[in-house]
Amino acid sequence: MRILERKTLAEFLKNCLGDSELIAPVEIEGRLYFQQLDPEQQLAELAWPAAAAKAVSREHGESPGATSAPDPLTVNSIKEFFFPRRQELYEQRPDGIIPRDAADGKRRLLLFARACDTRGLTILDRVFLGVTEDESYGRARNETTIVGLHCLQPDRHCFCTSLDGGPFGTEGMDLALTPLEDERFLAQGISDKGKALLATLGGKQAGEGEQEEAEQLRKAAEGAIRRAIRVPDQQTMDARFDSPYWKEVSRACLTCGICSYLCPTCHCFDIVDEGYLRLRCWDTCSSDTFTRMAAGEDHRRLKHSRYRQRIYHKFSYFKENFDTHACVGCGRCTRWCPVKTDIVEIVNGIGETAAAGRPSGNESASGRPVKAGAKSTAAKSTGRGARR
Amino acid sequence: MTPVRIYTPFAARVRELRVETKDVKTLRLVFEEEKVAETFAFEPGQFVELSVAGEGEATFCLASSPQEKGYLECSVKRVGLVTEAIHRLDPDALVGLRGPYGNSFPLQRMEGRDLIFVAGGIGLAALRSLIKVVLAGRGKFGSILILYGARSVEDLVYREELEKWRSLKGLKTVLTVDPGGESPGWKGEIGFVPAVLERLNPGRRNSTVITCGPPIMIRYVLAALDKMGFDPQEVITTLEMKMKCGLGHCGRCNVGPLYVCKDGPVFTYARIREFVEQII
Amino acid sequence: MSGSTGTVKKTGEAKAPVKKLKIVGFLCNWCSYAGADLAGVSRMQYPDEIRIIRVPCSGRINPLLVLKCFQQGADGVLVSGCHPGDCHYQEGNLYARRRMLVLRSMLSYFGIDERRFHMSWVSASEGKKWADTVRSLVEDVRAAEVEAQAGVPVW
Amino acid sequence: MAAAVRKTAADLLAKTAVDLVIGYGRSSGGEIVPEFVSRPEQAQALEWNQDCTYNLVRYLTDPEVVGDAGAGKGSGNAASKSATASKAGVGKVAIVVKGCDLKSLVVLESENQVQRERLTVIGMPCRGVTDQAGKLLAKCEECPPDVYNPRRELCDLVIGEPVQRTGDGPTDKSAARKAEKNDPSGQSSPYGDVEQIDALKPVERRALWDGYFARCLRCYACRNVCPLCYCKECVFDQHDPRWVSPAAAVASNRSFHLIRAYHLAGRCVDCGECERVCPVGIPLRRINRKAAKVVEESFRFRAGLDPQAKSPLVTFATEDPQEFIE
Repeated sequence: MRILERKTLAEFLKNCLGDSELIAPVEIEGRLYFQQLDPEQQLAELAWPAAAAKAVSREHGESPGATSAPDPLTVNSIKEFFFPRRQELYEQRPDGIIPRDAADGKRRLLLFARACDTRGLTILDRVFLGVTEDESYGRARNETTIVGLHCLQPDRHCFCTSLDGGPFGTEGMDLALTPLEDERFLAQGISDKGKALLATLGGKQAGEGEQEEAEQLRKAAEGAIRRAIRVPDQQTMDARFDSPYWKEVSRACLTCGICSYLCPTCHCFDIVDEGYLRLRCWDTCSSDTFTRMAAGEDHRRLKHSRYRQRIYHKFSYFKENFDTHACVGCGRCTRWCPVKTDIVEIVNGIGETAAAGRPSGNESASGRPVKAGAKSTAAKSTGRGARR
Repeated sequence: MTPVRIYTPFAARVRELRVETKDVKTLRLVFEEEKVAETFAFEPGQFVELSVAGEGEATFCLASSPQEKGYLECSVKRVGLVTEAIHRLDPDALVGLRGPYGNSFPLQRMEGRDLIFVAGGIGLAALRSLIKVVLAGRGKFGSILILYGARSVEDLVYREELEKWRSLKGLKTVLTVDPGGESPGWKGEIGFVPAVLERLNPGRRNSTVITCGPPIMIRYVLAALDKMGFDPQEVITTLEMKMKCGLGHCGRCNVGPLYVCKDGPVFTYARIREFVEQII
Repeated sequence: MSGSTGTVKKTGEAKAPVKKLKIVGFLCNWCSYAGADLAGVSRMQYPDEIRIIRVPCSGRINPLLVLKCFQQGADGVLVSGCHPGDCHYQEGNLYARRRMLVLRSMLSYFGIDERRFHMSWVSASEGKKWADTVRSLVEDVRAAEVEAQAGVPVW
Repeated sequence: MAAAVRKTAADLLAKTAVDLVIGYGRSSGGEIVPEFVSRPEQAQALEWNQDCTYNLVRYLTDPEVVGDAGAGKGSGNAASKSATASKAGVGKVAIVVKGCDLKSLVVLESENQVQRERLTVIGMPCRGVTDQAGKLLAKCEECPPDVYNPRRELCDLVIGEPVQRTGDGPTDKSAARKAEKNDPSGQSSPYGDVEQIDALKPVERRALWDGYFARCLRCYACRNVCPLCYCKECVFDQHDPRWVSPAAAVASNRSFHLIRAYHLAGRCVDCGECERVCPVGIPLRRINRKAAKVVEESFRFRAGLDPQAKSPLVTFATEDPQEFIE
């Protein structure tokens, strides 16, 4: 572990970047997005990364997310740089088939990914690098170096700690940075690639004090997470499959694709034609055309069956097939849901026997409004801005 | 650089477009590259993704026998965009073909057993490959019953072959059409496949049932077999579902922990029993 | 169709290779198509950079058809129908008028040069008007091409 | 107010005047969510406050929520597809609406998409709703009194007294009255945001919108949240022909947004839900409002005022402008 100061961080990043492309969070109209940067943005970013600045400028002691700053989490997850929204596969002309390249072969540096997002990649790995390897995904994985940034500002939708993750997780990162006081970062090599990179850096070795500081920050960040998902065991999941519960909880669902498209682990896609070009693009199981066959057969015609599919795929089928839930607790699906469909509440409510009404979630055993709700009501009375 | 290999199809040429019924055609396809033709191997029950330039890709089971070398056959019912395009193809047109995907019928386990094939409509296409292999190794299997039904006499596919099979010894072929679908001189049965199956009441001892057809037929056939006391382990079906990738990635054909494309399409009734409601 | 050279000569300018435009014209069967036919029969000269699609009525034109043309690489689109009052179906062209007005505004709003999208009334007897319409359309599209940002496709 | 909503809902359900009340509730995460109440005792879950942004009218055309209660008289397609859902047996529905939501209901009614007689419309005088930071939404800042106090003649019930908002002057009222008469003349332009963009050069407009469209994920939240996007088979879901590629890219996204706006031209009531839900911050109201501006200026029509009115793009006037036609 090493300590990087403002200057050494900038130099280090320049070193890492070399002739790679740079992907980093960018703020646009008050929201953060992961984007591939153009050369001009790159220079600015490398001099003193905006996201790093955001991470270190927080005021300790203030309740997380309680500023007017944009959500600390990017709107999009990093999955699109490995599993693009639109990917050209090949051209099929009436007189022949013209293959496309799987990747452009460029090295890429992905800066300041959160632990939830990088853990999401390890979940996608199980699908795309499993029995049949998706070469383009594999290439993108190999060609990308991921520098993670630990999260000091989980917000009210985060629940990563209840899914084997945490704001200070390192799964899926090559290198992890912890923002300390005074514009310093604790850098930790995670993968072999990351360790090798770190070795190229002079910087000073981290002392005990700094490690202790990081440890305190970790505790504070984890403590700031207010929500916890409690996934019922397979038996309960199986037993509740046909419950009227699913109609109840999916009633407000608009069957749009926000939850799937922003999710770091959702990976359903479609294969479509644009003229003679065949390509693959994101798709969502909530769409009413997802499973509809040409002759009209559709085994998930009603929206509750599609919503249930999303939940079961994440919390039952994926677990059965890959021994992990396909959810990292980033909270994007709830945060951006047009009608605030609450995945924690819904999953926690699966096992409840109460037949009707909204599930109470795990925060309280006795109906609602419950803890988080009560908290936000309290926050409201002192000023609505504080809710954020 | 590596091409996106897993999705890039092999080029194949249409050698024959046989009209089976008013909305079913059987394509005979030959790979353009000899190397591909030599290495492409499949088992009865597997499927391919067939694509037409500018129209799209769709899933079809291989209806020819792996023992017939040099070509592949798929039977295509005209129902949507891609199947329409296939029906419009010129003889000698170029199509894309990738695969084979999915599992296959457990041929070894069927050896020594009496086989009951129950098919409806275009569903016979999914069993044709297996039937051909079984007939080629006739000695290894017990008695064979083929029960095949369609909406009407005109909707029966593979009529020449059915005639041929009918003339074979130790093989019983029963054809049926839905009530109202018979034509003058129809000598077969009249009635829905599950009902005819119950009437025939084939022995369940040492029998394996292989069934494919429209979802509604499969559902009632499975129910009938349940009633007749067949062992769900010895009831095998092959499922159709919306598929895109064929690799267990795209999520469309996911039902329960299963992906029909990679864990299927061939399943024993025992395996899918708990999901039947969701599938068919 | 009687084609000319496809280039519009501008006096005094050095001759540069001019891109051949691809313009799609949707012409109603009863007036505009007949008008274009008349122009051809009368051997009127006009640019050959328009490809004509005959439709039953300008009221048949779904804005999606226009977008599809642009998506597929058309440099310009023309919708042409009967003069108000002359519609074979009484009022199809009057519906079209409203629709194309809104469509044109939206195209323009999204930064698609509105000179790329024209609408005209051409009757069966107006062979000359047809030729003039195509000429001015081609000129307009060419002017839009000049102002367009290099490397940015029409759609 | 919340208490009044609960009581009203409980009464309606107890009297079996309605089978379902669509209102606002709260999730265990503390968020305001749509709430569907079908028993009097559940009415306690209803909420009313400044976080109640959703336009619940959206649910009136969802057969899986309202059964066939929403299905319009003439809408054969809606009825056929809702066959399964209508088994739920929902008959009469009460719905909590703000004045701005009410306008979209007016359009649905004019397009025969709801059976008005099976609806109980509960109007809410509204002080404006806020975003997550507690800031009044832009649409609320522009909202005239005859909208934030829902028009009584269009509601079955109105909860509480009309609200007064600071800054309301007598001129606002007369302006609103004029608007109601479909006479936009004599007003300072209500479309300043659109005019800003109109004033740009084509290449600038192109760059502006393409910047936004590059981010569009084609999640279709804007379409799905729209109370007026009720088509059973949306043109963007059609496979044959495939008008617009579903793959997110600037060109196909531009087609999507153009057609979406076009299909809403003369129908959109500017409830702003599309813009609110867009995860990537596309200013969708500025697109819809452009179409509204064109319709208003060219055809003298504003959507959402008259349940008997015909949508301007399914009709015409002989004197319609045609300066753009050669």
